Formats: sequence, C-alpha cells, structure tokens
Amino acid sequence: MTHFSALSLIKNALSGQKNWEPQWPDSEPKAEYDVIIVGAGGHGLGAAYYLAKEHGITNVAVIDKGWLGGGNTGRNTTIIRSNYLYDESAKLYDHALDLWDGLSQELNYNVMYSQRGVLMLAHNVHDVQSFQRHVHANRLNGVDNVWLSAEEAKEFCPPLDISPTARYPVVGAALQRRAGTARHDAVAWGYARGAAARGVDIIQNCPVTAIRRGPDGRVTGVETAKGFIGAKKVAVSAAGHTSVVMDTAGVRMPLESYPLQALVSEPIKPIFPCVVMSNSVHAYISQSDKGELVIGSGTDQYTSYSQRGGLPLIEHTVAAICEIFPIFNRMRMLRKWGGIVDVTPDRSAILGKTPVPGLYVNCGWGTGGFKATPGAAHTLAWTVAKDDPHPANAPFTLERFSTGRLIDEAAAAAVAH
Amino acid sequence: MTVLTHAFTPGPIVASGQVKLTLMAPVARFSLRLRAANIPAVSKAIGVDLATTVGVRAANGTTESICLGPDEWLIIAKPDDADTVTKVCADVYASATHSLTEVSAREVTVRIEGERASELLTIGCPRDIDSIPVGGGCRTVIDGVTVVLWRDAEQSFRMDIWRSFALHIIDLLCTGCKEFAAE
Amino acid sequence: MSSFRVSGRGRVDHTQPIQFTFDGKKIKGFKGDTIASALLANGIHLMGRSFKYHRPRGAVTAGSEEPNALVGTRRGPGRFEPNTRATVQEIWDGLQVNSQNRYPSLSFDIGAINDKAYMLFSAGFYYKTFMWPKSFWDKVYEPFIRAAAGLGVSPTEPDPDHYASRYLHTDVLIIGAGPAGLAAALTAARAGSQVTLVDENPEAGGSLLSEPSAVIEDVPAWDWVAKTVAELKELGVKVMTRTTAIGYYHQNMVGLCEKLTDHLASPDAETPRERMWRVRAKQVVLAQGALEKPLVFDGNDRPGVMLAGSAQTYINRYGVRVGNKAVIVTSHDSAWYAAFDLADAGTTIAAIVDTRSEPNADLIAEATKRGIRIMAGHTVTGTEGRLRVKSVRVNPVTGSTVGQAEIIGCDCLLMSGGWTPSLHLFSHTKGTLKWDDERQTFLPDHKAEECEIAGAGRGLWGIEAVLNDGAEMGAAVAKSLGKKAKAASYGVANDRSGTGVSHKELPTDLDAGKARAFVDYQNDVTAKDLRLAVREGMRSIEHVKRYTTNGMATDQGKMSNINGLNIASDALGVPQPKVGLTTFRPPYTPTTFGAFCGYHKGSHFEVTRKTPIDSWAEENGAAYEPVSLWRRAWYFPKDGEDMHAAVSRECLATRASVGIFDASTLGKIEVVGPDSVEFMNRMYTNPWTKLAPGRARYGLLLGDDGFIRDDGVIGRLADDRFHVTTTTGGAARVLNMMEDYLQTEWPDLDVWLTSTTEQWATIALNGPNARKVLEPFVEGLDMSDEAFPHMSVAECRVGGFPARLFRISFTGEVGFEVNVPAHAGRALWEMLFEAGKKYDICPYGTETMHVLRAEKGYIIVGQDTDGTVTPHDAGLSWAIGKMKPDFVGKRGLARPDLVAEGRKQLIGLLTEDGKTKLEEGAQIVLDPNQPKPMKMVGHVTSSYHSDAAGRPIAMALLEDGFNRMGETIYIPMPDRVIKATVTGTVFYDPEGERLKL
Amino acid sequence: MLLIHCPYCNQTLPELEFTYAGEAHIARPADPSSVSDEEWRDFLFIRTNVKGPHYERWRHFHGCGRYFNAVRDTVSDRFLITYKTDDPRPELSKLLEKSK
Repeated sequence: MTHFSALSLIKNALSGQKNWEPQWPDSEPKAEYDVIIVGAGGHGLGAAYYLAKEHGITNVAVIDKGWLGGGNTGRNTTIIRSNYLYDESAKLYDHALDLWDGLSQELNYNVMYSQRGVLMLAHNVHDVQSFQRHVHANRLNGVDNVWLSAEEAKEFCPPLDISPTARYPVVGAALQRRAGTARHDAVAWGYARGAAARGVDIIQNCPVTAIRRGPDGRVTGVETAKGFIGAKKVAVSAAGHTSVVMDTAGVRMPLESYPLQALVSEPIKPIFPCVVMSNSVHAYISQSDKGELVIGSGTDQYTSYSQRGGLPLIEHTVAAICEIFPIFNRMRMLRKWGGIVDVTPDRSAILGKTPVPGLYVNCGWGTGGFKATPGAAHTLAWTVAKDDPHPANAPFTLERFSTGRLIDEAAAAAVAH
Repeated sequence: MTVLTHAFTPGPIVASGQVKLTLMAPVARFSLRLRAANIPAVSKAIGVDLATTVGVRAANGTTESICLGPDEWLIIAKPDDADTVTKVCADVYASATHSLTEVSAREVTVRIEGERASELLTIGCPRDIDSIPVGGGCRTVIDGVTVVLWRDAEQSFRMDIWRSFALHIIDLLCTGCKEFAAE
Repeated sequence: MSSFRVSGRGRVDHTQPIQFTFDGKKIKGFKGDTIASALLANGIHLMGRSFKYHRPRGAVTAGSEEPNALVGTRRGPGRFEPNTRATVQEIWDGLQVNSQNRYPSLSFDIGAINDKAYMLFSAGFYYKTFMWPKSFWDKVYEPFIRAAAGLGVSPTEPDPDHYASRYLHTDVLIIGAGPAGLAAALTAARAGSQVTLVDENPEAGGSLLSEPSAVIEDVPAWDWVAKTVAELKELGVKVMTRTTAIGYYHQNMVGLCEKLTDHLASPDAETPRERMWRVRAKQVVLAQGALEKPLVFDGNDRPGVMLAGSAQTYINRYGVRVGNKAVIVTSHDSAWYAAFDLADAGTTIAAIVDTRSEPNADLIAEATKRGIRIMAGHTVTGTEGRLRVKSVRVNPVTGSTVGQAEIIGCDCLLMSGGWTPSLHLFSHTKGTLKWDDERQTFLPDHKAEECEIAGAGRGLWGIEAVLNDGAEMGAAVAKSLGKKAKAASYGVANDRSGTGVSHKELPTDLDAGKARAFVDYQNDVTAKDLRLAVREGMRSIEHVKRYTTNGMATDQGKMSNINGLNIASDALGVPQPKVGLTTFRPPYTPTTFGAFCGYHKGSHFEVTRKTPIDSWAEENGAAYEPVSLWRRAWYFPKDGEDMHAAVSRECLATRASVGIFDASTLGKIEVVGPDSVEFMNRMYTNPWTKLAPGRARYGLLLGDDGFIRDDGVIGRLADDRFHVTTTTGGAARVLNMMEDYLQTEWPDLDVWLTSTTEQWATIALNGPNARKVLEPFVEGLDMSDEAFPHMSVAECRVGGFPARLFRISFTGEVGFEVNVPAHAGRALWEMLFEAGKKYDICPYGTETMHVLRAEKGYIIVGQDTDGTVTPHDAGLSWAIGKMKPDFVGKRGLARPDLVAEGRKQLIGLLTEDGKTKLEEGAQIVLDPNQPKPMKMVGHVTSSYHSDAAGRPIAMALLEDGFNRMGETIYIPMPDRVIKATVTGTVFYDPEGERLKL
Repeated sequence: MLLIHCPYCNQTLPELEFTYAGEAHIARPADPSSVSDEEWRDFLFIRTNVKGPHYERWRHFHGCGRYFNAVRDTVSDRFLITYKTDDPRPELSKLLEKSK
C-alpha cells in the first residue's frame, strides 16, 4: 500500500500521476473464509478492517450486491454526533466519536472529519425540556453537549433567524462542539484500502442470495451470484436489505425499510459554519467543503426499496429550512436523492449475535448509521471475533424486543437523525 | 377585502370578477354513522334518502346529506331544524342503531364561486377537481387540512373547514385570488 | 451596437434596447437577449472562473446546460441570487450582473494560482494529504479549501418575493416544445386529448428557433412554429413557457417550475416570482431533444471555445456572431451547418477540422462553395490565449499517428462531439437505458411509467425524422387514452440531418499527462483525472464520479457524463454499459428553494390553530406558547410582570378564589353506539361498565406495548354515549388509534367515533368560588354537592347556550369544565369573566395550569412520561381494570422488563435547602462523587416554584423510586451538586379536602 | 406521490389524502394473555419488510376515513391491488399473473 503524504503527492505529480496503485483490488471469491461480511458499506468494510487489524483475522471477505460504499454510506448527509439521550446510545455513539477523532491518521486517508459543531434547535417548552435532559445526561456521561440561548445560537450560526415572531421561533439550542461532518465516500474507501492492505477480499457486484446453515443450525456460508462461498462466521451489515438477507437464514427481523431523502443546493462560498438540526420541523443542514448546503429530510411514510421518494416531503423540508434560514429562499436546489434506511421499533440499532450460531447482525441504524460507522464497525468486529459483544454494543440486542427493554430514543422525543 | 377573524361573521370575504369568497351563515350539521341494514329506517326518519356511494348527495327541502364513507353521512339542516333531526333519530335508535353527533360549531363554511372557482381550488387541493360532479362532493384535503367540498354548480363550491384551520385556508384562497387578479 | 450583432437577425427585438450592468459596467442588449447573448454581442466571452483552478471561462452553451457562465444576479434589496446561468437569464432594464469566484477581478484572479499547481490537485488529492498535523484540518486546511470552493456567494437578506403552487390534472403532458413536442401536441390535441405542453425557454420552438431556413410543409420553420402554437391554443392546449419540468415522480406526477417575473423589469407585486406545478398526467411525452457533447482536448475550456450548435443558436436566435474568425472542430455533421450560418453572417471560418477522414460530400461541397478550408482526418491538440482563445493547434491523424501540428489563429473555436439524448426525466422514473453501439449513446429501453419518448431523445436526428416521430408518439398516447388519432406525415425542405462519430479524449502528439483536456468544465475534471481514478481502483462510473467529482457540478453532468463514461470505459478496457451510467437526479436544472416552499413561508409555513377564546387572550395581553399546532395562552402578565410573577399571582388567585382557563384545545371524541362501553373497556385501562351515565372518570390509554400513550377525563353521557377527552397534542393520534383498532381488530362492534374537538369551546373554572361564579348561568341542573358531585357530567344550558358541564378538577380545587358550542365560547367566557370580577376572577394560562396540577401530582403525558413509562411507573396502577380479560396494553404490561423490579418510577422531589428549583431534565445520581461516566438513576420531569407548598417542588422518574421514599438523592449541576429528598407526588391538600363544596 | 385506489370510495386518488398504516394481515391475538413473549413481540414488531410485493394497510385519512389493505411492490412502489379490510388476502401468484 502506497503511503499517502504530501511527499507522495508531489512525487506522483512530478511523474504525471502515472504511478499510483489501485487503492484496493477487485477480488474474486475464494472457496471459504473465516468471516464473511455481507454489505460493503462503511460499517461492513470497517468491521473487516478491525477484524484484520485488532483481532488478527484476515481471512475475511466483504461481499456486496453493488459497488462498495454505494448504499447509505454514499447517500447520507454526513452528520456525526453522539449527544444521545440514553446511556446505551451515548456510550456507543461516543465510542464512535472517539474513533472518528484520528481516523484519517489511522487509515492514512483523509476522511475530512470536521468538528464544526452540531446545534439542535429547541422551538418550544417541550423541546427545551427534552434537550435539557440530553444536555444534563450527556454531561454526566462525559459527552460534550451544552445549552445555548437563542442569541448564543445565533452567534454560533449567524444565518439563523431567531426572531420571536417566527412560526417556529428558536428558544434555545443544544450544542455538541465535537460533533460535525466527514466526507462519506472517503470513509468507505479508506476502510476498504486499509482492509485490503491487510488481506481482506472485497467482492463487489455479487449479490448474496441466501445464508446457508448446517444440520446443527450453524452458519456454513452464503450463496451468491458467484456460487456458494463457505464461511465459519457471517455478519450481515446490509442496512435496508438486512431483512431480506436475514430471512434466508430463518431469522425474522423487527425492521422496516423506508425511503429517506436528502438534497444539496448549488455551491456557494462559506456561509454556514456548523450543522443545525431541528426535530420540530424535521430538517437538518450543513455546508459541505465544496460549498453546497447539504439538507436532510425525513422518511417518506411508506416502506419502499425504490429510492425515489416523493415531492411533498422535499417541499416540506425546504420550507422548513427557509423558515429557520430565510436568507436561503433564493438559493437553488442542485439535486436530491433517496436512500433506504432500516428502522427498528425503538429507532435504535441492533448489533450483536442472533439465534443462529455463527450469524451476527448489524442493522437498524435508521437515519443515524453514518455517524456510528467506526463504532459499529469496531464493535461488530469485536462481537464476531470473540462471539461476545463489546460493552458498547451489548445492550443493542435482538432480544430486547421480547423483553421490552427498549432503547427508545424516538419515544424520548429525539428523532434519531 | 374583508379581514376575517375568529368571530367568523358571515358575509363576503373577497370578490373579484373571477372568484368570490363568502363566509356562509351557520347551519345545523350532524355526523351520522350507521350500518347498511339501518339505512332505510334512518333515511325515512330524517326524510332524506341516504346515498350508499361515497360523494353522492341527497336532499329534501333544506335538509341535505352527503355520503362521506361507507357508514358515514354528513347531514345539514336549518339551525331551527336541529332539534328535530336529533329527535327523529333518537326515535328510531332502538330499532335502527346509529350514531348521530352534532358538529354544527365544528366547521365554518366558505362559498367559492366565480368563473375560476375550480381553478382556485387547485392551489391546494391535490384531487382532480373536475372529478367531482356538479351536485356531488367529497371529503378531501387542501394544504394538509381535511375539508368537505360540495360542488353546487360548475363554478360554485362550498367548503366546510374546521374552525381552527379555517383562517389559514381562507387566507390561502385569498392569496390565490390576488394571483388571479394580477394575471 | 457592436459589430458582433447582425442587424435584422434573430428573434430578439432590435427596436427595444435594454441596458444592464456586468461587474458595474453598462452593457446594451435587446429585448429577448440572455445575459450571455448580450455579452457576446458586445464581444465579451469571459464570464466566469472555474471551481478549482479558477481558470477563465466563457459561455460554452446557449442553454440551461451551461457549466461555465454562472453569474450573480440582483434586483435591488433582498433580491440577489448566485450561480445564475447567463445563458438562460433574460435581460431587463436595470438588471445587475456580477461575475463570481474571482478576486479581485474577473480578468485578474489571484485564485488562478491554483491553476499553476494543477499537477498537485489531481483527482482525489485531498484524500491523500492535509492529515498532518491533525489539528490543522479544522483550523487551516479546511477553511482554505472551503474559501477556494463554492462559486457564488449566498444571499444575505430574507427574500421579499413570494412563490406559488398549483396542482394540474391533464390527459397528456408533453415536455419540450421543439419539433417533436409540437408535433406530438398537435396530434394528441387534434385527436381530442387534453394536452399540456411545457418548455423551459421563453418561447416554443426548441431547435427550430435555431433553424430558420428549414421549411416544414412549405412553411418556413418559424412561421410553422407560430402557426402550430396558434392552433394548439385554439385546440385548448395549455402551452407553458419558461417552465422547466424538474422531476418525474411516481405514477406520472411531474413537477414543473414556472418562472413568472425574472424576465420583467417591473413585475406586479402580487405576481409570484415562480410557481411550482405538480402535474398528474395520464400520459407523458418526453420530447426534450438532445444535448451537444464537447470534444475533449487540451485547452478546450478557454473563453471563445464553444459548442458549435450553441454558436448556431446565437446567430440565429439572437443575431449574434460569437466571433470574427472561427475554427470548427467536429466529429459530427451538425457543426458544419453552424459554420455555414456563421460564414453567411460574415464570420470568417478559418477551417473546419473534422476528425473523420471522409466527411459527407455534400457538406464538403457546401463548405467549398463558401471558400472554407476543410481539414478532414484532423484533430485539435491545443489552444492558446489567456482570457480568450487566440489560436488552435491542429494536427493530422492517420490511424493512431498524430502528425505535425499547425497553428491556426482565431477568436473562437466551435466544437461538436455529437449529441446525447436528453433522458434525465426518463431516468428519474427508474426506466432502464440500453447502450446503442451505433450511436455510441444510451437510449431508452424499458419504461417504468406511462410515457413515450419522442424525437432526438430516441436518438433520431433531423427535423423531418423528429417531427414525424413526435406525431407518432402524440398519436400513440392519444390512442392509449382511447382516442382515434392519426399521425400526420411531415415533409421538410432544407432539413439538416447528419451523422457523426463519438470520441474519448482526442488524440495528441503532446504529453497526455500534461494535457488540460476538460471533461467537467465547472469542476475542473480532466480526462487525466478520470484515468487516474481508474488507475487507483475506481471501477464503477459511480466511484469515478465521486472520486473525481465529474458530473457533480451545477449542470449535473449534462456536459460531462457521457464523455466521462467514454474515457472511463476506455481506461478500464470494458464497454460503456459495463461501467454503468450515473443516475440523473431531480431537479433537471437547479431550482429555487422558494419554488419548493410555495405558499409555506412565514406564518403560512404551517397553520397556527387558535381557539374561539384566543382573541380574548390576545386582547388581554396573553403570552403564548405553541402546543402542537395550537398556540395557547401561556400566562397573562400584568404591567411589568415576568412569567414567574404572573404565574405566581395566577396560582394564588385561583387557589384563593377562582381562576378561569381556556381548555378548548383538549381533544374530544364522541364514542356512540350500543357497544360503546365494550369499546371503552377494550381501549382504556380503566373499567367502564359500572360508570353510571352522568359520571366521569380519569381514563388512561396505553399502546399494546404497555406504555402510556394518552390520558384524559371521560364522561358517560348516556348508556351508549361517551364524551372522551384527550391531551391537546394527542387528539388526532388517539382518534386514529381508536379507529385502527375498531376498523381492523373489532369491526363487529356497533360503535362509532366522531371528533368533536372543535365543536366545543371548553372553559375551566377552578377555585373555591368557582361554583359561585358559574351557578347563576346554569339552567336545568342542580349543582349541589349531592346532585352533582366531583367527577360528574351533565347536559344543560350555561349562559343560554347548550352545554356539557363537567365537575372535574386538574388543580385540586373545586373545578368545572363548561363545554359550549365553539361559536359561543368567547361570549360565555366574557359573561363568566364579568360575573367573576366580584370574586377577583383571574384568567390563567398553561403555565399556571401546569403548576397547579403538579402541586397535586397529576401527570402530563409527554412531560412526566416519555413513551417508556407504564401505569405502575407513573403511580397509576389504580387506573387499571384488573378484572378485565383484555385491554390495549395489558399483554404488553406483562413482558419481563415491564414487571421487573427497580424500574424508573414517578416520585416527588424536594430540594433540601427548600429554595432551589431543580431544572427540568436534570439528571439524578446516588453518588455525586463518582467519576464520569456517572451512573444516572433518573431525571427531573416537572419542576416549579409552588406558592401553595411554599417552596419549589418537582417530580422525577427515579429507579426504584417507590422504595426510596425519604432518601436523599443528588442532582449534579455544572457548578454544584443539589441534594433533594424523595417524596410522594402530592404536595398540596393530600386529603383532597378542597375538592368538596 | 403515489396514486391510490380507495376500495371504499372506488376512486383513484392522490397519496396526500392517505396515510400509511404498516404491514397488513398481522392480527392481534384473540387472547393476548395466552401468548408467549415471543409471540407478542412478533405481533408488535416483527415485519416481513419484503422487497417486492408487500401486503400493507393504508387509511383514506382525508377522505372516507377507512383503513384498507393493499399489495404494493416496494421496488417499483406500484400497487398490484387494494382491497377492503374484510376481503380475503389475495393470492400473490394470481396478482402477479394479472399485472402482466
């Protein structure tokens, strides 16, 4: 693997850029692996990377039905934060945040993690109560999150309209300064490059059609478009398609897949210094390094794998952004796109073992998957390697849906973006 | 243009050559719910043949009905006749069970008429207005708000709007009138 | 005017001069000009700077696909927008135009230093560096990168314009009013279909506007367009210009954005700037034509290098010659015609360079007739010129050998790499494309919607072919609507049909590694970048695109995608379809946010619901708080009072005498029918069978997971009629849930539900004198304690209005809630207020209501519960009908975690110092000295200063709270730790003495 | 924005009049007390989340107010059929046959 550095850039520039190597090879499957990971998004590739790096398990394949990083990894609004309410969530997301910090150096790949701060706007008394609860819980959990008055919020984010006559006036905000954004594609590519360098096979354009189990019920491998591939362990990390894949192993999931839309404006010079989220009006916004305003919308009302999404929701989202930032009304939308998010009943992920020996699952991240990437990847690798969960993902079991021990971020009035 | 308030005083709201909006006088209004088997008995009691097709209206004098759902009708009567409607329904309740609930004050009604009345509705109604026949009606949505729309003539509609949403919707319709006038 | 304007030529109005400014300089044009055509008429090609290298750029197109000529446009205060395409924006007197992404000026831009270091800034360079030292990313590198990127600047003021929207239902929607669209519209309309025809341009005609010499059915093309549009209007076709079809959504819903005022010097104030149309069409015809491809060669981006078809448009539509001396470089016949039109208008054509060795003989004859030098089998390998192209380097090509270069002087270079069908909207539908090897392009394959593609979109070329195809498709959609339709057959004279070949980057005799051959102009992506991406392992076009940003500029790849694909395919050594095509995403062209917002701006962003009594509160100076969509009176401050003072006064007055409160927002549901009691038994936790008519009861609603969803007082009016109240925010949700169970699970029950929330205005009177105020107005009811005890309901008359009167209390005082028809709400309120004056009646708002209920330990669902709280947790086990076989939530309540010991339970908290008011949301710990992360055992849900208790009070959810009565717990705040004692939740009148009359 | 046929109104109408109501044919156990925690979990939470024809419920919220059932292909979002709540569950093979 070529080490990336300013020096290597200059050297290659002088030689006409002809000497760069592929960042990862496009592998053909072997007959058998120690671990197969289904889904080559940031989570799956990252898990492979950590399996190789931290657990010495390198006979690993990551298999995807399409191109690596082509699912939600490449379709989200790149927000990273950990100011969740429940201890379980805060712990897992903060574990991720710790890994984000330094990920560029770890991977020798600039993922452009930008700690621009995430501001969550409160518009009414109920929001204040709920966000104050976050702020207090985060503080005692060691997660940075502070309460700002409307004026302080405006100072932090000057385009914000804090006039009290607004339909949704800003009455305060919770700010996590460590939070921010990263370059989504780079995360997938960086992990892919790192994993491949440690011997992991990345097999693209190879749909997994079934998980196979032996007579003892244990996983034996996967059927794919390129034939059967044996595996001692299989981890499914297929986001919106998890239900479909898990069903082939006879595991039915508490998941529903919804279309989620996002959009960007035309690029403009720097105007927006942070990330702003408003749960009350269902919109969030930041500005990318390229200068586009990156705007996230809610999910459409019906389950779907079509990645199309409707116009009314986009209209509402844009109206919500312009309600909070009236100066953007004359900006133009450049493009909007859809992803498929897998949502659990309590809006928290499922990450751990399954009733099938040797089968692991990582899913249900809803709209929050990107920010969790290194944390999910790291704890999934741990869980697979040790056949036992990491403390950070231990509460995120499948069993909680029978016992009722939910981690209900949704019910706690924080839409888990 | 009249500035309408939550007092909802009946009278003209806006009138242009193209569309006229008028807040109508209050009526007695009932939500009537019953199963198919009891339609004849209740129809007989109130003197209006309740239609069994959604969107179809029937009237007898000043008492009107519109079928809003498979077991749901809206009954409109003169305010003075409200007690009568209640009584005749109560009288057949034992043999023809149903639910009659007065909702006279729940909604206000706006008359929308003029050569571009149906076009005005398209600023907020996703439903194809042309699909509503003259003499028919429907419960539908305008700008996210449920309303009952009565088409009385090609270019004359009544719209029943829940009170707390009414000013919002009427204001939207007024905006549309201004757009028309500016064309 | 300038020598570049050809007098009498084009469709601009030469009699109507218009003046605007470009970077402060006055520029003259004509009505009908775009910014670009007017600038070109003045000999100005330099219009912008590129994104990364800040290279000087001019208009490369004459349409909405323009990647280079992006400018800021302004119409006075608040009316500024960046990145406007100069090739689209029409000029009007007073329009202010500014160039972008340059400092200090367009002709001298410091940012162009990047261009010198271009070898460093190869594709993906930023992934490989800027990592050391770590802290520099946020503070140094990223701000630098951001400042360099971004094109124009943001608006800084709120937009004073307004926007509109409409729904439109039509039989046939035809997108594109060029020859195919016009013919389709005519055919479908003549067959009796209701047709809507839209075009993004200011007028219909499409490519015909650039082809004035064509003759259709013996009528000159422009006359044919006029005649056809007139007939369409006659037939009732809705013809919409300046209207862009931005997106093609499910089941033939197409979004259109109509621009109404951007071309006007003084628009009417009531006219919206733009209008979004959501069109539902039974059939759609996509007649969007084709887009010309640039050729990819070193220096193909200098100002003066332009698409040949666009140059043809400038001369024919705008009467503007784009230069005095042109070189043409082409791989397609179409560019020859542009050369002929320009030559005929007086521009010297220095050479036609055709990459093909044997171009069409007729074209050669035509060129020869005009004395134009023909260089067949040649290529272009470079250009020179700093702010404008001044020469072209041309070489012969034999096989793969590039011969000796020749430098040809010029002031413009017109190129054509052939044409790409415009299938963006088709792509939105998820219709599939198939690669056409002969035409070297993707064509529509499987359709996912009820639509037809007509004309150049299907790869057809030439006016006659396109007209006839349009007519065929018009007939096809009419037939599918059940109409009898016949496609006319058109004959076209002076047609300009032709063919061409497709290229990756053009061959060169120079070092390809140093060539600046641009594929994506705006994003400065070169052929070399694409090849580098492939070399680094990017194997799908999606990866190549993301790694290089090819196709991600504001033209959304209209200029670059197909060239990018050809080059990537060559680099990978696999055919184009195997590399894939990136998905086109809505909107078709960048679309104003305001148009998406439509009417939903300011107070109309969302409805604000107001009660019938709201106007009284407003007149009496209420402060408001939003509660779901409602605004509710929060408190009624008297002169100089803050919230704390006002609430304290309101609480004291209510407990001392009487307070009046508007409770109209409470949800109300009428439950009627013989099975209503059975229904209530199944929905609510409480037992209802034994509740007598005339009595009321607190009802608790769970989800089937066992957690609290809603609550409210429920009165039984008759054996088969209940008046159910819900929380304000829960009204719609509860009714929906009830309907769901009723219709889906228990359709056999004879019971019906009606929302009566807005039928009734609800006035609550509370306090020891409440009855005295109310009683004089009540007719037909004995209000004595015996006849009408606490938790009673009766139908009677109050103040002359029919009423439903409840004797209930959410304050712990004697309380009544009077429901009267909504229109009577304010009148009755005023009567009661007037009559109450002798008892110092006090109007109070939601804050006082919250304090008074908290003093009594009554919960607010959503504040003291959060979707994870069971009745037992909330201390409401008494509200569960334990003998009932089932109710919603009963089974959920029996799940292991819900019956576990030590759950969080609702308790009271008193701060130890008796003075400190806890913060709502504050977290509770047992050991304040533990390190972080701390073990938290609960949080404060409600906290108020209580005058009745003479101290602050609070409620909290606390682990194992019921077993911790009297224990001390700790609330660590940022600056200190607060100690508090666990108590019950009733802080005032625990025996309920005050409820008695 | 979808077009949805309401089987009670017998009209095909814009999605904005409707609300989605989750997977269809998940009956609430007749005697909830007798089912296991796992069975209750299945009723509450487990969903097929199928990629393809999906049996689901909608409510004509702003119209007749009725809940009804539908089969919609979650890949194309196209409805194969909508039917009344008390109609039997239509057989998929027949629907697919018909839609061809």
